[in-house]
Amino acid sequence: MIKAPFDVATIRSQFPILQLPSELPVAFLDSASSSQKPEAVISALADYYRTTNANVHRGVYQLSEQATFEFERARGLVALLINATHHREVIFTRNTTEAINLVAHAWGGSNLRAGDVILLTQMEHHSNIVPWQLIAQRTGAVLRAIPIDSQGRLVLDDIDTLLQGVKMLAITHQSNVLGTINPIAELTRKAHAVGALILVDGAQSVPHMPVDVQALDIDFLAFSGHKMVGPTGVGVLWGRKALLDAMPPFLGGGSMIKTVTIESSTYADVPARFEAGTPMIGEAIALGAAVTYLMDIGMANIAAYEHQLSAYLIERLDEVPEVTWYGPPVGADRGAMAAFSMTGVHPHDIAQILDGEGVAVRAGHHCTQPLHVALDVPSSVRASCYLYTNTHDIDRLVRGLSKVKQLFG
Amino acid sequence: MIKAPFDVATIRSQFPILQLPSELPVAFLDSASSSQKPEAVISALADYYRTTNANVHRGVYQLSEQATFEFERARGLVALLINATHHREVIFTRNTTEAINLVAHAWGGSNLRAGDVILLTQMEHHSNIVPWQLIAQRTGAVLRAIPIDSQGRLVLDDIDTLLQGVKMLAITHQSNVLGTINPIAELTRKAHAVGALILVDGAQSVPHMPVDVQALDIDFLAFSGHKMVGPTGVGVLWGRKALLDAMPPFLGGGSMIKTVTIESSTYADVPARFEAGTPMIGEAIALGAAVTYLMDIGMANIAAYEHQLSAYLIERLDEVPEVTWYGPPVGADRGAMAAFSMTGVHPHDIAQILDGEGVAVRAGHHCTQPLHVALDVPSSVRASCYLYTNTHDIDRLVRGLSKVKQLFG
Amino acid sequence: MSDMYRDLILEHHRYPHNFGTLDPHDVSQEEHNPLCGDRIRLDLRIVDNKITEVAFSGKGCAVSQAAASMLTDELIGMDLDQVRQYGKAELLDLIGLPLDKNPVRLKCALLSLKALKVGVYRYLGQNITTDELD
Amino acid sequence: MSDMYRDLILEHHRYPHNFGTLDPHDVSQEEHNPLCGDRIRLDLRIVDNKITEVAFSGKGCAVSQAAASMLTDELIGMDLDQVRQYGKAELLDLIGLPLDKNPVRLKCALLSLKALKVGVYRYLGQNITTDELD
Ligand SMILES: Cc1ncc(COP(=O)(O)O)c(C=O)c1O
Ligand SMILES: Cc1ncc(COP(=O)(O)O)c(C=O)c1O
Repeated sequence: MIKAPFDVATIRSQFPILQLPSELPVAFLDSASSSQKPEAVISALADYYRTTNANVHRGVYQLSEQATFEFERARGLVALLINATHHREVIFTRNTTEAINLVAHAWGGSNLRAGDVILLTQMEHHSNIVPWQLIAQRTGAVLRAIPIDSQGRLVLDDIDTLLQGVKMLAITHQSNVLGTINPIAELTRKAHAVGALILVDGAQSVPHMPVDVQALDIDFLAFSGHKMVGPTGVGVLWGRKALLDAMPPFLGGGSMIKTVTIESSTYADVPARFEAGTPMIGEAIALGAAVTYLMDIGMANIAAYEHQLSAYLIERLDEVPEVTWYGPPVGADRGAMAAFSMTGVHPHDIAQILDGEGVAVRAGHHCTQPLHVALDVPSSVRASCYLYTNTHDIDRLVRGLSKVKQLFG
Repeated sequence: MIKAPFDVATIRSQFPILQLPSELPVAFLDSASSSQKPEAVISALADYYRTTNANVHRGVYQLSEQATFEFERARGLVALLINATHHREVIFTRNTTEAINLVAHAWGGSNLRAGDVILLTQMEHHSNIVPWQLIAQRTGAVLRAIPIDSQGRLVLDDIDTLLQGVKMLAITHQSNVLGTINPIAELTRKAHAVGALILVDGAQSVPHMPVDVQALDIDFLAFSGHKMVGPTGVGVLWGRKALLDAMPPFLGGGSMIKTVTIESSTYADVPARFEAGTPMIGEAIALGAAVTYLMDIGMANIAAYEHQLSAYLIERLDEVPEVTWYGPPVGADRGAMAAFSMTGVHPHDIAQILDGEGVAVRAGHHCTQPLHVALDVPSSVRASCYLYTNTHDIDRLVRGLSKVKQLFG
Repeated sequence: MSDMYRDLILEHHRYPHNFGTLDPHDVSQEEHNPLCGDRIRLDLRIVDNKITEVAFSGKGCAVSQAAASMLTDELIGMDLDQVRQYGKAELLDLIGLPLDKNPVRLKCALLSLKALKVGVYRYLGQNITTDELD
Repeated sequence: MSDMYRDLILEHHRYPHNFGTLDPHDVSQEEHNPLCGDRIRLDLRIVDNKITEVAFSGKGCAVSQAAASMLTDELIGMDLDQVRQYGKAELLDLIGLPLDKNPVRLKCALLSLKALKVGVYRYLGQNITTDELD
């Protein structure tokens, strides 16, 4: 049994969807795609609309003041979570994807020249590939990727060669398929040594472990609220103030301007410059509640618990001989998820049979087609855990896999 | 007294924020900025997170199926509301602002050439000006604006000259300051006659009146959920299918692709092509609930009721001699809002004193600096109504203005 | 829900009907679902606007392969007008799966139909609208 | 809340202290709030690093104008080191308004402080960080 640094039963009781009366309660193992939400977050969202709702930054009346205060308070909470030096470095976006597009467009559009290199890795999510392709098409920059080895770790032997001509290293902190946690601090040093910036895709790290932008010394960090017990529709771009200050706007519209004539405009300071139009006010406030929820439990405690889950998951999967799982062996650089294949059965069929048993996993390429090319399978099944996952969920997964064997045996 | 085609008291009872126990209940007259939300919408949002939450379009398990079904159902409801020929013409964005940026970037980036003209009006919101400036800078296109007359109507005498060289007419359906409702059908005919497209900023029309994209024969329509009793964080771009089909992507990332290699990608069909990353699932579903709520009451009934409110508002403001209001006289082409100035008192002071009386209005330039230049005032106070506004709210406004006179008299 | 796999689907998955390729053929159309890597190639021989022979090959999940197998049984003797009438509703009836709310699996089930439609429209020199396959 | 307007603010709004311009001056700095069009111009005469004379002009809401009026009273005799110490907290104390949660009105109240700081730093040939004014 796992000895948790916190009480998983209590945590589960705080997530309404895990409490739904049902003959077949869900063993939710798709948190890497989108997490479930605790009542504290759902109530913060609903309460906002019931008691405080008003547009922000513009009204002088009390509801608007209160909404603005809570919205900016959420920004401060996010800054605290990732140890940003200043709350103004936190920009609210829709999700990780938009955050990366913002940097690709606003920073890339004004800094990339023909022949400049953007360095990615073979394990990137499409959201950290396609935005760079789009800006590369416009600027003539080229893309290059750090390869992975058979254990799903980055091959860094040739990193000095790979870094030649690089202006931006855009890399995931934790792979959403392999679970690999990449050595960001080390790569940051190497990138900075050649004058490159580093953008970290924190979609899978910020929800699961302490991430300190100052300790890592990175330049940009992108993540999504919906993967960290927050609502959909809100994500974060964090960037160094000096870099953000120097960037031209991305989207144009209300709130991001100082002055406007029909012909031309001047732009507001950050973060307003990058938050055009009415923001996702309720969602940002609820993300603030999510951050409070996670910090109350403690990111280090969550990471420690998930580390145990990670070991348990691999141990149990190893009992099923037909299963091949991907990524590094259990250890400090592996998160609590596993993508796998099963001899003779297609991932979609596995996922569907598991669904029949109440076990929710994902099947597909998980938005990582280049990685699946490297793994040499068109798709895989992925089971992913979070702070509310318990060993029983994993046991049900393994029992479900027996059912798969039985049907397809 | 106003004879409503529906029961305003009942409608008010459905909005929790209007029911808050308070010594000084709020007379909320800032709906043009962001509307209040009925319980049906708030519950739809909270229930989604309590019972159905999962990422869409990818999972084969039941929660994900259900979430996908409800998300796509919301798209269908939006299509129904604006009479789109096909639900695939509805793209979910964060807000009106992002919707306009999407067109400016994706359509403009591939269709505008140096010297091409984008025609705006002097009454546009910054969100329908700045995106066009940004793409004009990139393409060499130029901006031009249709002027307004002293009653806040467009001056169309020289429209044929103004339309020369125009590739896009981007125009608000209803001014968010003057209340003016522009003759869209007529302008569409003229724009199409010279081969220009028309984008309509429906942020202030779709919430308040029937808007039929086929009857208007327009090309693009943008609007925001939060102004139409829906949540923040979700808006809509509607576009003609053939135009959308021909547009390159805007943001890159998950869900908008068919195939990805490190070097290049192929893109999904619309609407997916324009919905990169995890969408605002809960917010779109709640927008679906908002659309259902509005359609159950009937957009024509709402417009008829607001038309009466509009007349009452102007009639009551006319009783205050120090007040100068802007925009056309009461009539079919004026919505239920009024921006005004008061001799000798600054708009901020007016709004703040009104706030002390529980009356919520906005003071400022309302994201329309070019319009305020035309009006020759740096800022104004705006009172705006919605279906839950009653005459008592307007009476309290007028009583508050007496207080202003008394303090600053 | 794992009842979905009972009987017919698993049977056709294990022992597909009309598996293979036709050479020569009048239609040979391959379709691909990038989400999961499923592939179906459908070959037809057509005489006087009637399908006289049919074969499919491919790999993928049980649903896509079994649906293809069942569809090929239906096709023999069908004329091309009938093919144009034959749609999603008919195929779902045929395979008997409740996939209305499951867009991901629906794509699997319809892959062979897509190969059929695209192939036949191409043979007829006509354009197909994507909506016909939704 | 409309108590906010009682007494001092309305008094200073009606009868501003030190209203006008200085010519010659050692510092003349104009600041502008685009949201509402408020403008404040602040003129200073400085002798031996001490403010000896001050005047403001401008137009805008009662809060911005009254705050400027009150601030000018404070400034006479202040040395430039004291000016650098003088911040948002001091000004809010001075005008006695509860504006912590009201960023829009806060900007109004701080407009004259911004003119003061920007003007004096410029006079000293130093850079100001925007954060100092938040
Ligand atoms: C006419 C008009 N256009 C555009 C907008 C921008 O809407 P949003 O801030 O939701 O993007 C607004 C509202 O602020 C508006 O009134
Ligand atoms: C590593 C990684 N990057 C980016 C994303 C994209 O996140 P979103 O869809 O919230 O933009 C995801 C999740 O889907 C992810 O796992």
